[in-house]
Amino acid sequence: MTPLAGYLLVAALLFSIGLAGALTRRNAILVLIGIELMLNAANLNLIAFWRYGPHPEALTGMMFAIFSIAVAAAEAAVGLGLVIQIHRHAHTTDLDAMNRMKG
Amino acid sequence: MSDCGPSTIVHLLWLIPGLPIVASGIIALLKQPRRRTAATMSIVSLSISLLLSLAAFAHVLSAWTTRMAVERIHSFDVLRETVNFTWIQFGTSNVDLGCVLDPLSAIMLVMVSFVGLLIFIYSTGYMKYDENYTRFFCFMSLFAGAMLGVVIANSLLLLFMCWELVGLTSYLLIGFWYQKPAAAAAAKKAFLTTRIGDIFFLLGIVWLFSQTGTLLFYNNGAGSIESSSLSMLLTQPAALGLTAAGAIGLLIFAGAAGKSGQFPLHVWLPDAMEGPTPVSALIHAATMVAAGVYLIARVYPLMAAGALAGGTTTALTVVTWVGAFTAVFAALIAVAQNDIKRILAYSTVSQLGYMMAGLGMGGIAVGIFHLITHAFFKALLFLGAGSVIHGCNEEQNIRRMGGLKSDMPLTFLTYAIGMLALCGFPLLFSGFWSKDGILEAAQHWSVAKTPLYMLVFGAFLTAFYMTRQVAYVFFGHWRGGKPAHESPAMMTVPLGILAFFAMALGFLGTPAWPWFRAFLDGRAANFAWSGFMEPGLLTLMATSTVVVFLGIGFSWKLYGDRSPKPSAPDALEKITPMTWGWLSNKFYIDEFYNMTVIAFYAWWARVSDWLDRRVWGGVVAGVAWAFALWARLNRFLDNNIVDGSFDKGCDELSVGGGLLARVQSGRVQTYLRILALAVVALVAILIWSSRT
Amino acid sequence: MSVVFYLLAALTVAGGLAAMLLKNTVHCALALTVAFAGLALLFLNLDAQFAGFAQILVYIGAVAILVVFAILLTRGSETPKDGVFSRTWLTGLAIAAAVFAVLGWAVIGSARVLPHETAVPAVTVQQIGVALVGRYVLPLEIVGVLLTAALIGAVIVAMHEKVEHEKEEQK
Amino acid sequence: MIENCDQIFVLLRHWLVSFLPAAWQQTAGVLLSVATIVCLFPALFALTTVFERKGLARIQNRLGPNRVGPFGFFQPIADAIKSLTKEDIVPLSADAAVHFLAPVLLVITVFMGFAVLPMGRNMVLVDLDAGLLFYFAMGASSELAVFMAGWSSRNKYSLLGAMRAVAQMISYEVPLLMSSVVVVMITGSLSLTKIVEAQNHYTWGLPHWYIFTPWGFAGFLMYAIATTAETNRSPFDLPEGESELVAGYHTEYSGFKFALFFLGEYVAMFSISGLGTTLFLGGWSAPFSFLTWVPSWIWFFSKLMLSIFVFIWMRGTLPRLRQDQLMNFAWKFVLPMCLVNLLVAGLWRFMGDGWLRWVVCSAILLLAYAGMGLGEMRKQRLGPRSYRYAE
Repeated sequence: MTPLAGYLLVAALLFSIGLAGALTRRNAILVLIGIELMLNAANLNLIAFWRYGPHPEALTGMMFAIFSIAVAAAEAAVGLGLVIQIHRHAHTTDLDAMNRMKG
Repeated sequence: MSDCGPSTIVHLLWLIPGLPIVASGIIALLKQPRRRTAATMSIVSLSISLLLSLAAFAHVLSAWTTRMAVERIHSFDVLRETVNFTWIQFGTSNVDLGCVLDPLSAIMLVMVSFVGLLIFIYSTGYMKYDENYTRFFCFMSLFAGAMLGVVIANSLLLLFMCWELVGLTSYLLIGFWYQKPAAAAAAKKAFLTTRIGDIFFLLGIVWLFSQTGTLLFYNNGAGSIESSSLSMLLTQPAALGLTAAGAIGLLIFAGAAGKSGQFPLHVWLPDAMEGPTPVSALIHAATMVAAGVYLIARVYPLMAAGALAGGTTTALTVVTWVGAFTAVFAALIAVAQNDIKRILAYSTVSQLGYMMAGLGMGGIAVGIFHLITHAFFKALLFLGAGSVIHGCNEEQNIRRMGGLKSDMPLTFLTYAIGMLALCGFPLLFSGFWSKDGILEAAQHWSVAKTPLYMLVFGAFLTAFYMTRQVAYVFFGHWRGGKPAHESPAMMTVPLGILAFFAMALGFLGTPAWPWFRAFLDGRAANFAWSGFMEPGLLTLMATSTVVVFLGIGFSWKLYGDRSPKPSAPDALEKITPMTWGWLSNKFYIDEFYNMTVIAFYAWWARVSDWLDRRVWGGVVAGVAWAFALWARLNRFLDNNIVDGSFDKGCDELSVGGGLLARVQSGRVQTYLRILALAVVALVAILIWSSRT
Repeated sequence: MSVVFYLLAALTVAGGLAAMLLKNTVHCALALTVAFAGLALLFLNLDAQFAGFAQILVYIGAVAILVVFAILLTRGSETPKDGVFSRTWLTGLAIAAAVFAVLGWAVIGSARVLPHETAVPAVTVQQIGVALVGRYVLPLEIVGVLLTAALIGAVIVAMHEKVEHEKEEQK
Repeated sequence: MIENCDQIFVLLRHWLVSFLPAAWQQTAGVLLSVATIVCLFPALFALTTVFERKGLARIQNRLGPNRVGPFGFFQPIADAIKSLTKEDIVPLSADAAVHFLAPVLLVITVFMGFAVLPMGRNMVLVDLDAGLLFYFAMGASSELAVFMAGWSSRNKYSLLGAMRAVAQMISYEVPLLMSSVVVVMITGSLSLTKIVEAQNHYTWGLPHWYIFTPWGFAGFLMYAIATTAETNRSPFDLPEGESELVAGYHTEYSGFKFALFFLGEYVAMFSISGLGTTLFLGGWSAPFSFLTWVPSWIWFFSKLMLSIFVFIWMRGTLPRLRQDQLMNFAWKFVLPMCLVNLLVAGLWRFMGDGWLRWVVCSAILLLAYAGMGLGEMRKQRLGPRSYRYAE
């Protein structure tokens, strides 16, 4: 098994874990955490491909990862802000409880 | 000069028109009540221009004397200096503008700025009680600047720009008292009439540019009216056996005719007298109307190119005939007018005719000399008339004046001088010498002798109507309302100065000492009594003297010192009512135009109006109606067919939406699940397809 | 495939699992930081110094803290009575498993064509900076705008209360 | 000779390592340096505590520790013994694991920072290409430790303290980075050794330290403010404002863990002052060209102690801010100033040499400072505080 395959597998595993969390947890914040995990898995893939790709000096994968980190930060900020707002509004962060599309 | 590069004064030349224009701009920005500032500014700027012009004149003069005395070069071109620059550049060809300084422009500069200055000073007195004082001075300085621009222009295009600017200011100033409908109408008339000429002028310019590729007059041999391009132009034939040069010349002449009121475009000039008197003096006597003459002098090489036997060309012949005819024609009309300014206006027209004829027959020098002298004495006469009007509190009809020689002696004196100069009273007055120059030229003209006789007759008429006017105005006894009074020094002093020049200037151009002509032609001027000894000259002088005396005497016999009732018919009318009718109605030219040109336009306007209302209006209405109908139809369809089906469709949709809504549970995780499943499917498909 | 890699991988996966499985939300958040740290170390192991440190700075220094704050502000730390997992957790798990299966299949399937050990790319931070303000300057600008927008948006969304904890997205 | 005593530690390490088999030498070298750091700074910490207590006492017009040893110089030893022997109490409801991990994590992250600090010529543990980034990464992760401490000990005061601390640290981390980015912009490198090298030149015997440039000076001021807040030192010591919440996030800690926190805070102070020294005060370079013979590490540590003294001095002088004042100060004054400073640094970079850039940059900075300062004053946000002494 080549190192790249190893990294890819780890990434896939992380991704699935994140997805599982996002699918199964009640708490909205934890869903967000799951999504963060998925993002990180993607980053790992990018970096791995950059490292073992044909043109590491082109820095494409690296740049992609850096940008995705920045975007993830923004995403977390807004997402959690929304969660807090929802909590203030509905007094719960339980996703099963939040299924009303209005109000 | 031109070969050793232009000197400083030429580089400063642009200041001469520049200053007054700037002044007018500033005045335009002033508040209305800033009367004193406005006047001072325009006068100061113009006097600076005058100084500069004098400097330029002196420069040319010294150059001339050195050339003549030392190097003995006899050529017109060596005295010319030009400064050119590129204005626009498109592709390879570019339009140049520039200034030229040569004896012609130098003299014109001095004349224009000097007369202009005097008239400015005069108008500070004349316009004292006008509420639009500042506006007046704004326009005046703008005019002065534009006129000077015309003079120094070395490019037909620049000249045309200033030309139009001059036209504009003339329009503005004729209509200065726009409250008076007459003034407004006159302004319109002037503008439109001159515009007719200007269109031809523009055509000429375009043609010239298309032929020669440049609009500069002089450009060290590459100019449009210098030998190279002239010879090129001569090879180009145009219609009616004219060369391109001649044709362009004639087109330009049409413009000149428009500006300086040559028949048949003279009609605007008399009406232009609706403007304030200083305006009439400056624009419609001394400078602007002379611009046409100046223009012809400027492009003289174009007109004279390819001279036939006897040193004349078709173009010049046309100029001559038009000039001569105008001279007599206008003089005739002037005989039967009663408005003091109108008489002067018609006399101006006729004098311009003289100048044109002079140009046509005798060359630049003759025409321009008369132009200069005329500028002075006609300005003098107008200012005198202004002072008279001022004195008789805005009375303009000479039949209601009389006996003013005692009431306003200064005005009388100066006016008399002007009148004598205009009549060409022998020896003492400038008019005599300049007019004799023209007559002499006519005498030696090879084509025909008729112009000579016409001009002599014109001289007789001139003497006649001027005497009539003076007799009416200054002799006899006062027939008006309130008694007249002398004008303030602000007005009389310029009169005096002008009067002096009206006499003195003549001695620059006596046959014995033809300084002026020599200066313009760039020849040496040397004094010799033998100048009079040329064949036929003395007889000619004698004839014209006799003619003048005849005119004066005849007129005096008719009008002298007997002051008829204003209502009573004119003395001449008693003799020949028929002729009088024709003359007093200006040969019905205006009526003629009314019946032909204007009538046609009115008719055409009515026709297009009718088209507009009936035809196009109908069409539009029809289209609108059709659309309205279509709209009704649509509404019907909407209400009954579309809406119906739409409602049914909506029901369907709402049912389907109800079904879909089940999926939209609002559970984020459900969505996420579906998403994930989709991913799985997608990836699976991808791998599956990529196998083998 | 060095030992280091296996250790780090184990750490990361463990962190991730913990983050998804633990009952106490704050513990989850802390486990998440462990996973993040593991990832950062993996990056370093991949010779991606810059990315690794950026990962630590942003995720541990900011996102984790943010999550923790959010948890405290939503009183999410006390465990709800009816379990932390949603009613349909089984399906979710199944789907996640399916996804992993597919991905794993893809990786394994293409394992033999994947490149083997390659030379360590000599990439200095200098080059990264040059690339950032050179070839990638437009994305950089856009990310800047995005972050500003996110900052303002977060502040506005969670107004009325102490808003300091949204502001940390500056980094 | 001079060379030797400058490089003495480096040589020493070489000499010691040379006894080992070649395979282990590098590892051993690293371990050795780590050990040195780990021993050195606690010692420094011990010293500093005495100095601080004495200095504060001097400022507050009292004697301070004077019982243990000569002038109470052995006080820290006594304290150490006490805290080691003291019983380690963990509250029942506390989250034991996290409660234990917090101080450890704090100390680890704090010590990590020293890895990239050049303490003298060739005296840097790992010369990372992205050294500064690494340092800030570590600094950022120390916040987590603080939170863990506060949260795990199930105590209102601790939690509030932790919240305050984290919020404050995060808010001031932004200006901290911004003010350091200026240096990176000018030097064109994230490596701290390179930054020091860039400052290690002299004209007319004066050094090219960044603090002697307009942007450098402004940056240093901002940096100083930010660090004071980062390390929760007075006047930004709200998180452990004993008058408001007993001792902030380590209220529930006792014995050795408490000592660790205490140590952690002080060491963080050292390291961040060290960073400031490196960034703005020319690291280990001598203040005058004729003093270059003095060993570089002496310069580094003397600058370090100098800044520590300033910290102590401020603590003794300035009153504590209010929370809102703190935040407003961070977001409405320090951050904008830092941004302006960024702009100025760019100008400086591209205006080329010559006196002009000095004038322009200083003018811009002064204007910005005056404008913002007065504006804030008028809004009564950071106005000078007035006191009414108790009659």
